[in-house]
Amino acid sequence: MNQNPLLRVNNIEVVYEHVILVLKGVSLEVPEGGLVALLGANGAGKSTTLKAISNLLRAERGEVTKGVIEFMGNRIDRKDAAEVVRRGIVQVMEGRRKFEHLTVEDDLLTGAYSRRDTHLVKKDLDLVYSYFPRLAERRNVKTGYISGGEQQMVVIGRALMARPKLMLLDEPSMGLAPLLVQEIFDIVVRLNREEKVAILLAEQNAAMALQVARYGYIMENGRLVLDGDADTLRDNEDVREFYLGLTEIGKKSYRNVKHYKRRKRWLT
Amino acid sequence: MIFAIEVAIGGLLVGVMYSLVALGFVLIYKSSGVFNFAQGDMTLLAALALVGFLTIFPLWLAILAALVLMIALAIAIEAIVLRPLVARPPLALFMATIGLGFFLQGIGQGIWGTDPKGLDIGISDIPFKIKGLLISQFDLAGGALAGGLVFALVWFFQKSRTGRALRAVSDDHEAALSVGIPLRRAWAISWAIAGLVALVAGIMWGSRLGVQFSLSLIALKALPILILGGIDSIPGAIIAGLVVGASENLAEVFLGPYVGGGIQTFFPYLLALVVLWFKPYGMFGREIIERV
Amino acid sequence: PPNPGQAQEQYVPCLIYRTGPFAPGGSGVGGGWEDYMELINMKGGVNGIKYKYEECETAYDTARGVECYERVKPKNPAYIHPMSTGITYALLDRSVRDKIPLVFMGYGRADASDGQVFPWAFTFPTNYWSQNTAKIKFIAQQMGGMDKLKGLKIANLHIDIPYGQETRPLLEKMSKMYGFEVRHFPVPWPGIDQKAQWMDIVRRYNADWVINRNWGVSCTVPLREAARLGFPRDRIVGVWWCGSEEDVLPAGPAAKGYYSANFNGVGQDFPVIQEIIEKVYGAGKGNLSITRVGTVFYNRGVVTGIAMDEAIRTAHKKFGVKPVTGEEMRWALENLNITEERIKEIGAEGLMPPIKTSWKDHEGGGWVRFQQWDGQKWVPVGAWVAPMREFVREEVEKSAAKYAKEKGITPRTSEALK
Amino acid sequence: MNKKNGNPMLQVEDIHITFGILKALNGVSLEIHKGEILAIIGPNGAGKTSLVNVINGVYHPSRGHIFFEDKDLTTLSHHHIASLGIARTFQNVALFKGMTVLDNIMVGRNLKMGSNFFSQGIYWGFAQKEEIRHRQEVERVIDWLEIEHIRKTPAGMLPYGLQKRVELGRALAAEPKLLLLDEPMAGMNLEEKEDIARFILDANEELGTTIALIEHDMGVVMDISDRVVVLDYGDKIGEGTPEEIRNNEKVIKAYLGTARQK
Amino acid sequence: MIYRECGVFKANYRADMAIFPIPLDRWGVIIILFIAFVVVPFSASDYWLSSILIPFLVFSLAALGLNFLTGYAGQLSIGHAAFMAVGAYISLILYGRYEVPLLLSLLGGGLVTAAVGAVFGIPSLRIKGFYLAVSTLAAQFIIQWVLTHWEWISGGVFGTVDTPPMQVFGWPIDTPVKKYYLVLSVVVPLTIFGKNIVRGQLGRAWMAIRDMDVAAEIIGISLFWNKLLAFTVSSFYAGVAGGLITFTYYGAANIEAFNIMVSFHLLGMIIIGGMGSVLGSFFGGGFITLLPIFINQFAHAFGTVLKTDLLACLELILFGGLIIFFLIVEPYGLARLWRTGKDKLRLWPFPY
Ligand SMILES: Nc1ncnc2c1ncn2[C@@H]1O[C@H](COP(=O)(O)OP(=O)(O)OP(=O)(O)O)[C@@H](O)[C@H]1O
Ligand SMILES: Nc1ncnc2c1ncn2[C@@H]1O[C@H](COP(=O)(O)OP(=O)(O)OP(=O)(O)O)[C@@H](O)[C@H]1O
Ligand SMILES: [Mg+2]
Ligand SMILES: [Mg+2]
Repeated sequence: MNQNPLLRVNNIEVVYEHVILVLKGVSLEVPEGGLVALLGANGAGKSTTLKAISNLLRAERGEVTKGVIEFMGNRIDRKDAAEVVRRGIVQVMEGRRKFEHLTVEDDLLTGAYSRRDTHLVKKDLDLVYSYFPRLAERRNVKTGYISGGEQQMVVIGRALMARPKLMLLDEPSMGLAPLLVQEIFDIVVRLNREEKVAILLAEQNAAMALQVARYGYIMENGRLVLDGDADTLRDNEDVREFYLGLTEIGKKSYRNVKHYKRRKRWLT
Repeated sequence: MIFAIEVAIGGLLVGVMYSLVALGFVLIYKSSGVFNFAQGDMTLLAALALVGFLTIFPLWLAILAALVLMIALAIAIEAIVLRPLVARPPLALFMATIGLGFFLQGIGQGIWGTDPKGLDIGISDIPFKIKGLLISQFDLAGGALAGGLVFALVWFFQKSRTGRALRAVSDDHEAALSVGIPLRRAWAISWAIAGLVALVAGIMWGSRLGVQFSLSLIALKALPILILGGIDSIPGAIIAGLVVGASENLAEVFLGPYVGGGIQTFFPYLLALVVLWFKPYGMFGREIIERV
Repeated sequence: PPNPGQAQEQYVPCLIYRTGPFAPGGSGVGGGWEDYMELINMKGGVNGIKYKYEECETAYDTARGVECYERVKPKNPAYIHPMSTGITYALLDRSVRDKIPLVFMGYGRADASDGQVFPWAFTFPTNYWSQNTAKIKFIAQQMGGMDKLKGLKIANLHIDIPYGQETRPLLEKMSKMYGFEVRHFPVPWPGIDQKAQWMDIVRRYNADWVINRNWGVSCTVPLREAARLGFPRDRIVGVWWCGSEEDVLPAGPAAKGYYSANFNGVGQDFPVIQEIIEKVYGAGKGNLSITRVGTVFYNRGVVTGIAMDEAIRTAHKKFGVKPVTGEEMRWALENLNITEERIKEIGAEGLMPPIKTSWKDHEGGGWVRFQQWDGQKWVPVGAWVAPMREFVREEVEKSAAKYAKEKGITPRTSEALK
Repeated sequence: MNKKNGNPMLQVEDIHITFGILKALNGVSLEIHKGEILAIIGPNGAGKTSLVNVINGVYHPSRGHIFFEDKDLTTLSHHHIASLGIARTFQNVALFKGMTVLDNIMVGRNLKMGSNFFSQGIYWGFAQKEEIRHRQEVERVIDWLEIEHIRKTPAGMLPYGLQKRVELGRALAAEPKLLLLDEPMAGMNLEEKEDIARFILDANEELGTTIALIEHDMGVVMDISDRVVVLDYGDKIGEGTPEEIRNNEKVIKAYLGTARQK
Repeated sequence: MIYRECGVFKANYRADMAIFPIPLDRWGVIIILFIAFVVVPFSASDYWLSSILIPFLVFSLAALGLNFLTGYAGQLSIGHAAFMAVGAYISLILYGRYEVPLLLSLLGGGLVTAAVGAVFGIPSLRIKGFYLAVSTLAAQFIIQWVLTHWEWISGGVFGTVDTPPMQVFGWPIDTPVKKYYLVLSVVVPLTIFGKNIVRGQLGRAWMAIRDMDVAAEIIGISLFWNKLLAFTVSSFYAGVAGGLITFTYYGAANIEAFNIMVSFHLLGMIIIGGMGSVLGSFFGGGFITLLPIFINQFAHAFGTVLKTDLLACLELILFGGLIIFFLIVEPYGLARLWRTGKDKLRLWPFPY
């Protein structure tokens, strides 16, 4: 990609609990204002990659043992997670990590914790409510009690409250109703276009992800196996079959999937 | 009847003094989810330090110095104990605080010795009579202090930005990290506040019992208050303190003679069990949210 | 025959507790005891044999106490002071099997004063039951005669563990004998809060006298509570474990006037204490901080040292000068006779009562002394008080017989051990 | 493929649940027929999970009744309901994180096991035979779900998708009559969804398990379900075959949306 | 490769489900048992037998009991020493006053304790987590109170029950070696029994409750029975341990030997040793009972440099410090450390 990316991940290795090697040399870049998708099967290491960038790894007893992560030209792989947020990277973790005893509104407000411009916080809160009207209705309920999808809205909204330069989204569409999935992706695109927030998106919904992203990486087993422009990827035969569910004859039905296994070509 | 009232009032006042210790537990639990068994030992250490400083400084300076020490301790605990144990099972942290307790006992007694020391902060403990009831200035001071602390702390947790951040930390510290809340500072702050509370409790109890090892045992009296009021409720600590104080004394005086006495230690636990049966998170504790 | 080339040593293990809630007692008594041995060493040892004393920290914990005992056992100690009631119980059997005399001065079980059932246990110079009879006598004295006991209301405020409960039956018996009334007020461990008990004692029961049978912080609390309720402190008399400087100082002015029992003198005004200060502390070999020399617990330790030292001398007389074994020590402890003259010689006049034991009587006198806190220091009150010997002895034998039955022991009938 | 019908296995009658002022379920009734796959869909917060929770006794309705094979479930305790043959999976994976995958699935068979305490402790005779017998059953499930390689891994260490699969295994191990699946495919990629779809269909076709399924992926719902029920903020707004639902105006407005339909 | 699992193929599930599926483990256990039963009694000194090994084994047994409750079933208890006390008093009373044979007295003590434990387990049906933990202190205080106030138990003024000389099947148990054998022959079978329990249906049910009780119940595990059973089994072990330690170590049942500190120590054992691990209970039992002793002996080396009262404080500092240290090194306990070590050996020389 270009010479001066916003984020550069260079050949990192990640080890959990000092023994479990999960990422085996991952390199990727997110350009200024870019929207990059990261695809891969379960357990491929997408979340781990995102956590390596935001440095939430340490809280899970993982560490980057090799390689470099740079953000706006500075190394951040040794920085404290809070410091990384202050520099403008916010991650939306998978698994709906809400603060269950906080009300929806308080939860959203924690997102603004490291912001200096406190007077603008109120405005952003309204913005989030306009994105997710359902949350406005439930603003005084503890997030532990709201439905799964509502929780997902809270954590995304919370990340927005931080006004990041780069947002790491880990499966934002998970568990959301189709209508809302569309909305979330619309919001992502809007953020990216209008607010110039760069986005790194780990998604299972490959079809959606490749529709909005401009560039994509595909990950298997802790390695990047394929990358390219979204269009190129969409035309890749394996991607079409394994990620988009399209075969030569068109979309196949779940009912007709047989127990056959065709090996992905990049997996050897 | 007047006797019963007297017993009850005496109990209420002593209950508030226990609440001071219970508050320390609540603070740390509320803000980092750690059940700090070293709270009693922190109380002891604070009192020991204060008495130590009193030999060289005037009272106000000694209190200040002891406070500085407690803050330094909080920072050290964060760096040495909590940080390496981040995201560990709560029980490991609980055990670490038991270890910390031994450690602080050793340090405190090693530096300042094991013999009991008197501590006089100049508030009279001799009661005066109001309408036939004995009330001591000391108890009133204790009550006022506890009340003041509770108001300040409730405000801090519910209204301030840092307070909200601390509550977030206790729910999910990884998620708190992800929104940029610096865990280290959060923990250091909450332990420092708990250190402050320990100092207050240490002063009050130290001047009553003398500064000696047994101060650390007051924690045992604070525990039933804790579960009765709710492990994470600041007002709960005070209210339960009142309930426990009054009821255990009434029980000992009016029930004790029938069963052979000596029941005031476990009576609060029985009371707490009854209440917990109906409200499993104490009178004011927040419930554990279990949604499936 | 003693080997002249090799210095001979008498090994003495000190089970001690220097930390925890009762540390003042453990470190105080232990320190005084060790200092006395140090003094003897500096003066050339017991008949030329030097003490080799060694501490083992029990932390007042029974399990650790037993471990200490087992650890020092191979080094052939001539005797053991368990220094805690819990540990005493755990060691009673072992000491019999291992033939090591167990000496518990002023704690442990009172009925062990009966040498017929407890050949290896020694309770001199006195035990809790003797103490309580002396206390009643003392109260009577203060009131102006034994007949004044009639109708008196005595509150027995005791820590609610076996140690505290132990004297209840005895007091009840005496109340029948002398016509006073006694009520027990148990204080649950750790006894930080005794508001209910005190309200009851003062407001409802209207006690005339209070017996303060506590331990550690629970000794101090009653003084505060009494002051708050306006109960006169000179109507409280404490057990000897509630009668140290450490017990009253934290209570501040509230402690003034409070009485307690003791079986040793207080202060530094004894020649032997002066000698310790001069020689031992002068040479920097003291085992405690000098400020504590002369305190109740410290002096109790010195008395311990003297008594044990005298016993070793007694053994030397019978078995020759050499390191004494447990069995020899047992004989000596049973034939101990520390007279007034000897006490004067040692420079401990007033510091300790005379002790004379026999194979039957392991208590050896049972003298108790009372003292009063004048706000600054403990002041002895009156002379040494003799307990109600016969009464106590009767109780001791009854209780020991019950123990013998439970344990399947046949009490011995002569000095000889079977 | 029209074996379904017959009398309803489960009847939900006029269920009401409120949380504070919120009416999570407002008089919902539906039926599940023996042998069918029923999909429950609806916007987030519509009350789908709450409905499942009512069925297996986590929430007790303020009004209404639930009958399973003509037995009233409304007042029974959770584990009693389970013992009638209703198993489920959870929206937010509820595996036993500290236990291995094998143990997790073995727990699923708990209701089927019954050796007594002492023979378990001595591990001789009946207890041993029983353990081995159940282990064989569990291994069948493991084989079938293709999770042999993680058999001895603690469940908490698995990636999300695999956890969901293990959870399905745990539910299947109980050999339930009725299986309630709460978003079994959330967070999976296409390939894995295909796998799970296959497992669901197999369970339904080969074992005859009746299945109720909450899912947001319309592709899956349309393809594998026999009937669809649509909830919208406490109310049932639609019911019918996938075809009917796809064209139901109300459903499109509340849930499906129109744009970007593939 | 020294320690390996691969290459060892299990022909059937029966083999895979044996108590020690890996041959090397099996051999390890056999060797340990051989050492325990044959080598130790003939080589260890009385000191080692009676004040290191016996307390170590018995406290490990008590810790194992607590581990069932806390480590497996997830019910935190900090009143467990009181259950040991119940076992101690009851078994001594049975043996001393009613002349029940020794082993049966131990069993009886265990059973009575189990019943008491079940009663104190009732709150766990409603109360959870640290609330439950603190409530279990009620057991500590109430039992302590009952034992000292009920004269039938304490037997009068000293609050203590003494034992007559011990014998099993007519053999006097009077030397440390014999006591050691007595302990061993109770601890080993109970440990095997416990291991079988926790790896079977009951153990799985407990762990399920520990990890997520709502889900466990929905799956069909009765919280009521399993929690109460956890309390019962756990207090049974505590009761037997209490009786055993009193018979072989303390000599007389005295409440002070089972104070609240002992409860904390038991909890410390399973946390340091490893929650939910049978082996961990033994590691933890060793750590907490022996560490102070070793520290004390080690500190004595400094006896000449440091003042004695500082030494005692130094012990506390070291003890506390080491607890924290080990938790930091391995928050899941020594047993996990052990396993990681084994894993490394197994995979050596390829660390990943
Ligand atoms: N805390 C941890 N300790 C040990 N291993 C871990 C830990 N977290 C993740 N792993 C392992 O790392 C690998 C990658 O996990 P990761 O969560 O990054 O995958 P993912 O691509 O995000 O998968 P998914 O799509 O399921 O979210 C998995 O095999 C997982 O088991
Ligand atoms: N225990 C509870 N306390 C308070 N409110 C609750 C509780 N359980 C559910 N709710 C509320 O009830 C509504 C329905 O929740 P439910 O979980 O059933 O939704 P859902 O249809 O499963 O949504 P999703 O698709 O997002 O999972 C939500 O608004 C939720 O906030
Ligand atoms: Mg992931
Ligand atoms: Mg749901």
